[in-house]
Amino acid sequence: ECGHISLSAPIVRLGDSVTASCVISQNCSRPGLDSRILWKLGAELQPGGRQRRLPDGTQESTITLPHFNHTQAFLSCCLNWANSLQILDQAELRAGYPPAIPHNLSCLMNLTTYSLTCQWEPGPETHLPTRFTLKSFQSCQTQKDSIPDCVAEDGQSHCSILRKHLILYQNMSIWVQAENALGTSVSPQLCLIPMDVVKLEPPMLWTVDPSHEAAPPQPGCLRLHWEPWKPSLHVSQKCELRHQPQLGAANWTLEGPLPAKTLQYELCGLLPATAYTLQMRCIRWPLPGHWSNWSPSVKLRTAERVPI
Amino acid sequence: ECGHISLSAPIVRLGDSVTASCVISQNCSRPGLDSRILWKLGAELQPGGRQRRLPDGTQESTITLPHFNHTQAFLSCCLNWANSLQILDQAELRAGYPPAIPHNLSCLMNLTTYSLTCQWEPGPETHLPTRFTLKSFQSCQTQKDSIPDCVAEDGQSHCSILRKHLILYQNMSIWVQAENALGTSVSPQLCLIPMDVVKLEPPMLWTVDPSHEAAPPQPGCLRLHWEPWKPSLHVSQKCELRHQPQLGAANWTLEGPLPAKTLQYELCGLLPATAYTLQMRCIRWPLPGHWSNWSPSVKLRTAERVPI
Amino acid sequence: PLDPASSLPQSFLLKCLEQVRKIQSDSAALQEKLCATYKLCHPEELVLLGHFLGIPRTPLSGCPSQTLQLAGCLSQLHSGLFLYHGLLQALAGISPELAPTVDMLQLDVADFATTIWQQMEDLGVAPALQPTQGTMPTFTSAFQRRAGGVLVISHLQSFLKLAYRVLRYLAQP
Repeated sequence: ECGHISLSAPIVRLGDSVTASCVISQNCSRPGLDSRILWKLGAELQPGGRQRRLPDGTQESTITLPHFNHTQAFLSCCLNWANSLQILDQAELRAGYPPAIPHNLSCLMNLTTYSLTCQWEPGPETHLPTRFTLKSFQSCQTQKDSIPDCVAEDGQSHCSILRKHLILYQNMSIWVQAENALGTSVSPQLCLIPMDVVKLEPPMLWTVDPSHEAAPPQPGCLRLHWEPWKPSLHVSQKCELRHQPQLGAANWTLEGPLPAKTLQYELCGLLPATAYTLQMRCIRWPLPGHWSNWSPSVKLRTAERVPI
Repeated sequence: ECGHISLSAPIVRLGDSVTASCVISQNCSRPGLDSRILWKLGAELQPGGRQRRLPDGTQESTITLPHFNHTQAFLSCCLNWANSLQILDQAELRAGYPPAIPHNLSCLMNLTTYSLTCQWEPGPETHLPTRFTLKSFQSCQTQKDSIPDCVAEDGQSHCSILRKHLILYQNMSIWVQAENALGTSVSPQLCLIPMDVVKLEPPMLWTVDPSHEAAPPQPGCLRLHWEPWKPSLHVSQKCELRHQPQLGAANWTLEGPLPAKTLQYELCGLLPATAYTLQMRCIRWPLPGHWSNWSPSVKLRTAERVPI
Repeated sequence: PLDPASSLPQSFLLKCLEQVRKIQSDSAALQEKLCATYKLCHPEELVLLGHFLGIPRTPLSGCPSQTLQLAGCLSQLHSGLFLYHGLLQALAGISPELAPTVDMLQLDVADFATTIWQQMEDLGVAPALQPTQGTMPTFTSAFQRRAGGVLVISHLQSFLKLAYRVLRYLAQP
């Protein structure tokens, strides 16, 4: 090997100093080859290399970059050969920060995939490849029965623990570990029961088909029916309805709590002959859970008021 | 094991006969258990079982279904126990046809995925799980250097050979093998050079922005320019343009051959003040290849004729 | 003996009811698939085979409301679930199409057993050692695994039906 760079550390904290040395062995000599070792950082020549000749004839140059503030750069060890700068070896330098403590760790139990999806705030950019691992134990008290690590995909701040690793009705402790070349940090532990952080999908909201009706709905009333999201039929839940007349910037009006399922519900007290937007959401109840998103809107028009 | 069915063959040709025997071992006896062995095909009792008592006390019944014309059915061996028909064993019977010879084998070289995609007509339904395998050699003359089998997904009649298995400018022999429980069939061999069956993606067709123009186009003329599909820039090709006035059922008019790339092309001889639909396609040329599909339509209007 | 009404937290009973409903829905899904795919729709046609294969049933005798002894009832509920978990495991390899449903069912049954065991521990009525699984039936053919599946699910559904009734009784305000 003709030229060889060794670094104090390939990855340093942004702004720290880096020391490198380059050794050019004797068998590198060539006619017209200047033995003065030159350094390049990226495309720029770097002054300040201290060169010395070792007993065995090898040339060694050492350089210190006092404040390395690039997140990534290539350091090259060069020689001049017949007036042409020749690169003999190159080392990649990286700089960044150790990972901050991940915060705002929160989890949701998803009944479609039956997995527990946790997300967190990764904290400021570290400029370095940083691995986020969701770690968990199958109980908050004893740290036994660990669950396999859940490694987030690059650049992602969420990970999903599969059903087979979960005991849905027992508490478990969960935290996030962030790790890169400059250090490791660990989030505070979360203690939760998977089913108690279940977030349901919205219910299905329909209008009752007027043609099937014996009597049409009263003016200012609407007939609706809804059904919970199918995979959550076994979960007892309560729901909320919100409605808004399509009149400029009208506010939403909330109706609830409502049962999870009705064959028919008459919503009254509305403006007659007015188009309304309606949405519904449900939540596991009385056991704990998270509100579902609002269902897609249903648009309905109330009947005209019959002239007296 | 109390009851055990053995079949002459679990898979037969549709309409062929099937013979089954069921053996009920002695340790199956129970109070109230009638030793007469009964057969059910699906939910229907099947008469015609011939039963005999073997020296070791075992009961054996044999039944022949002369013309089995279900593609799939379950044959059950039963005993009556206190007036309730009890299933002791069940065997799955399947019937269908050996695979016909796959035909119309054709291949296209795809420069997006850089794979050779071949498709074929599988022939009539066999009613049986049938595996289609694309087999190939890296030369048409000698059957050496075989390429790994390309097994089509279930129910699919195409398969793609990856770039790393291809020598793009040498001929290769390709055929399809179809195989199921009742037989194997092989398509005629195709001898082709991958690049000679390349099918390009259509070129990008634009109008020349009138505002950039020194002089507006002549009445009855349109200014266009186009560029070949990027991944095919290294392929010399010729192109064709077709245009059609948006007037009822007007026909397409073809212009070509045209070069693969122009900065500006004036298309004249059109009706003035008329909206036109234009499309383009290209083909590897003069070396062999397949025409690309027509590009998405570009809609343009020719200038008014200036009143004299 | 423990007074049934007061000693069981309402949240425990509500969780159990939810878990029973989930297992019932998983079981119904498996029954439908066994019937649709293999035409094995009637457990009563497989009773004799069940005897020969040695598929056990589990009583819930300690649970009916008249004779309810809570510790005994919880213990029977737990050992029944523990047995069904073992039986479902014995069905491993039943078929690629049914495997996901059997796996889900097994996990839900195991979770329900854990909920019961945890409550027994909280009440101080849990035995020192977790129960160990007895010998399970061995299924020597694909048909026996499917027929075994039909029988195990049918027994499980009856077991759950009684369990649900008891839990509803205990959960009455």
